[in-house]
Amino acid sequence: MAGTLYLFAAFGITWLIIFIYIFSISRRQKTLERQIEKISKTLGDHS
Amino acid sequence: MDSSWQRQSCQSVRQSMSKDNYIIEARGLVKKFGFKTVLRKIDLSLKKGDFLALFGPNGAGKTTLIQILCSLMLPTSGNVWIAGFDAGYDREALHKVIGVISHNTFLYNNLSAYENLKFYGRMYKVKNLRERIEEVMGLVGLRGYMNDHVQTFSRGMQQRLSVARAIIHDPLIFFLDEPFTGLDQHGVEDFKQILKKFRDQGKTIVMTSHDLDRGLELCTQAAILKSGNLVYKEDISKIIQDDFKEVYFKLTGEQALPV
Amino acid sequence: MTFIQKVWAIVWKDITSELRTKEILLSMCLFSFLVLIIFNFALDTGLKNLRENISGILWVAFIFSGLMGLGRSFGVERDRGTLHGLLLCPISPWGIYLGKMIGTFIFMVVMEIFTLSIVTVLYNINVIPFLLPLGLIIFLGTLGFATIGTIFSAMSATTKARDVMLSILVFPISVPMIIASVKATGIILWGGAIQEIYSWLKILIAFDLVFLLLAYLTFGFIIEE
Amino acid sequence: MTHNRAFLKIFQFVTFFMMLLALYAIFVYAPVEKSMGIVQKIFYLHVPSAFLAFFAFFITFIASILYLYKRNHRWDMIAFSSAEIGVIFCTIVLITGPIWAKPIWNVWWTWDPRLTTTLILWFIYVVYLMLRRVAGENQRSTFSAVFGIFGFINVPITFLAIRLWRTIHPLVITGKGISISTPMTHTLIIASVAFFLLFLLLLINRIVLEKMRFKVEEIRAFIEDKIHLEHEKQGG
Repeated sequence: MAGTLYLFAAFGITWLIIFIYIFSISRRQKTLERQIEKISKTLGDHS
Repeated sequence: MDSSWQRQSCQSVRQSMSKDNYIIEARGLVKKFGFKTVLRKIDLSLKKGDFLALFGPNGAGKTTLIQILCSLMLPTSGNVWIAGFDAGYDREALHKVIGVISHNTFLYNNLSAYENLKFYGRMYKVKNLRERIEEVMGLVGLRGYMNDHVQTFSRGMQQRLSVARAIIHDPLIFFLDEPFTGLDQHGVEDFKQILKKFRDQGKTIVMTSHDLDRGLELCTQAAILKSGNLVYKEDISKIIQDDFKEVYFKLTGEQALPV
Repeated sequence: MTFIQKVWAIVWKDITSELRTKEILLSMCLFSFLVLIIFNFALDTGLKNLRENISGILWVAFIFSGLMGLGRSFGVERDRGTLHGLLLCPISPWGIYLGKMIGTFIFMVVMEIFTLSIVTVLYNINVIPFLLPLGLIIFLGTLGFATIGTIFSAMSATTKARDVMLSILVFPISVPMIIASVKATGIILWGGAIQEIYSWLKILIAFDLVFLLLAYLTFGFIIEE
Repeated sequence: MTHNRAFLKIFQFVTFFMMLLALYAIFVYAPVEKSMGIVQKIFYLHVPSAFLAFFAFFITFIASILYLYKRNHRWDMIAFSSAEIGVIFCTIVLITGPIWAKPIWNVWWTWDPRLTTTLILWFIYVVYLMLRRVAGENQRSTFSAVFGIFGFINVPITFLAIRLWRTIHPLVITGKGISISTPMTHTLIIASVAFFLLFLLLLINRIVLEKMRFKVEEIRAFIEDKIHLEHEKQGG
């Protein structure tokens, strides 16, 4: 059934976009957290 | 001094000066470019007739400070009053009483000397513009070059024309940002003469320079800016030239150049 | 009065400077000429479908050449270091904006008159009977384009990739102005009465007024650092 | 901080639950529409996304005005985050739209006012995001705020212009009216609420991320500054 294919495509693409976006946000968040950890470590070493 | 707006602005100057005697006053100036701090809590006050020479190594924030003082740039925090006008709000009135000369001449290359001055004179609403232009052209010694295009001028001539541009509205206060850049020995001597004239007329002047000798020769006060801090400010009468150099090199960590 | 004199001083300065070199005017006119020639081949405009396409071709030529003039408007001031000199003058940001905008507008109108005369010759269209309504459309359309273009010219003058940025900033915002101008010009060149384009003129006027007001409110923010 | 974290966790859970509920409603509860068939169910994705994209750009618009007025970088962060999420939802609208149109109208795209305006809206905010990349650090916030205001004000004028343009040409394709039944309305409401919660969750996370980035940059600049000053003191 062609209709189901279109429906599946629409939902699939929508969820794909949202998940990629969520993934990119969480990845950027992790990178920042790592940076903060690194900075506090360096500061701890100095004092 | 004969035009009406100037009398007006002089009056408002006097009014504001009755409260305090400072013609230039800056309090707690902080400037950040993005996350980079360029100026850190700078306080500066000058009385009428003062000539402040501002020294400092490259990147100390001299140009930024000058640009904030003449309200080309907004400080991140802090306030500036010039002749009683708040630089954050009264920009138009403030611009009428200041003249700015920098290594950049602000001149239009395709226009003649006369046309350049005519444009700036119109912007400042100068009365009797033609006579005034002839007068200032005479003052800077360019009387014969009225109709020559700026692009045919030498660097020294352009700088002199830039002086003519800056004095066309007879400002009370001058801001000079590295005015000696690109001038030959002859040009420097001429420019010094003009500066002396300003000083003797009682104009207030703030000048940045990294040339200690030339700066100290003219100024009444000297200050040193380092990494956005005003680390030294003293009256010229208390400064001995050689000592100042030592202080400067010690404060900034720069090496003295072999003479 | 003082304000108008100062704005005029800026316009006078730009025009005098431009008449010396004619850099901007010449390149704008040449470019629009080229657009006309290229579209002639690209669309193969025989006499049959000529009138349908000509208004579109005309406005593409206007807008692309206008973009060249816009790029120079603040770009030149910034490159030659005269922008600070202009900002130091005792005039409100709105005055500087108006001065630069009127200058661009005048250059564009000169280019448009040139383009129209070329079109008359090359595409064999007599514009003389439509001159009044056509003039009105071109006035309003060009005003709108110069209005938003001057703002974005000041913006893009300080960014990286200046020319590319200018066009991608200007085009999405100028869509309603382009649609209205092209359609109204088409109707007029088809011999339509002026009543038929009232709704288009309304859109053009609304566009001009709204963006002039926005420029008045926001230009001060753009030139401060 | 831990309090906020707990709140976010609960919020995340509620959103997830609502999303599942929406999926159930869309595929099980809502009946299949008669004239369009099963494809009509794209409607439950498409409409809430369109609404949220528009809402996101409206937030950008308001935050841009507030930024210019108050000069507080928080408003700039909100405007930026909202614009980015708006572009995401607008992209979803522009992709699901044609997928819906193809089987029903037999074309991927028509230049109808709503479609065209949405496309231009998408362009404007993609340019907004690009402007933030190329503008100098000192002017990024003001430039993007001004562009955010211009872009949003432009939308109604664009819509009017395109509608007028379309009505002059005969419409080749006319959309058939959808007969909506009550379960469909319920489904649309549930889907809208679920999407709205998702939108809020994304927005909050994006703003938190932007705040973190700001903090890190600030701390880094502070440390670099300290090192620089220390170095100078030793040298002098």
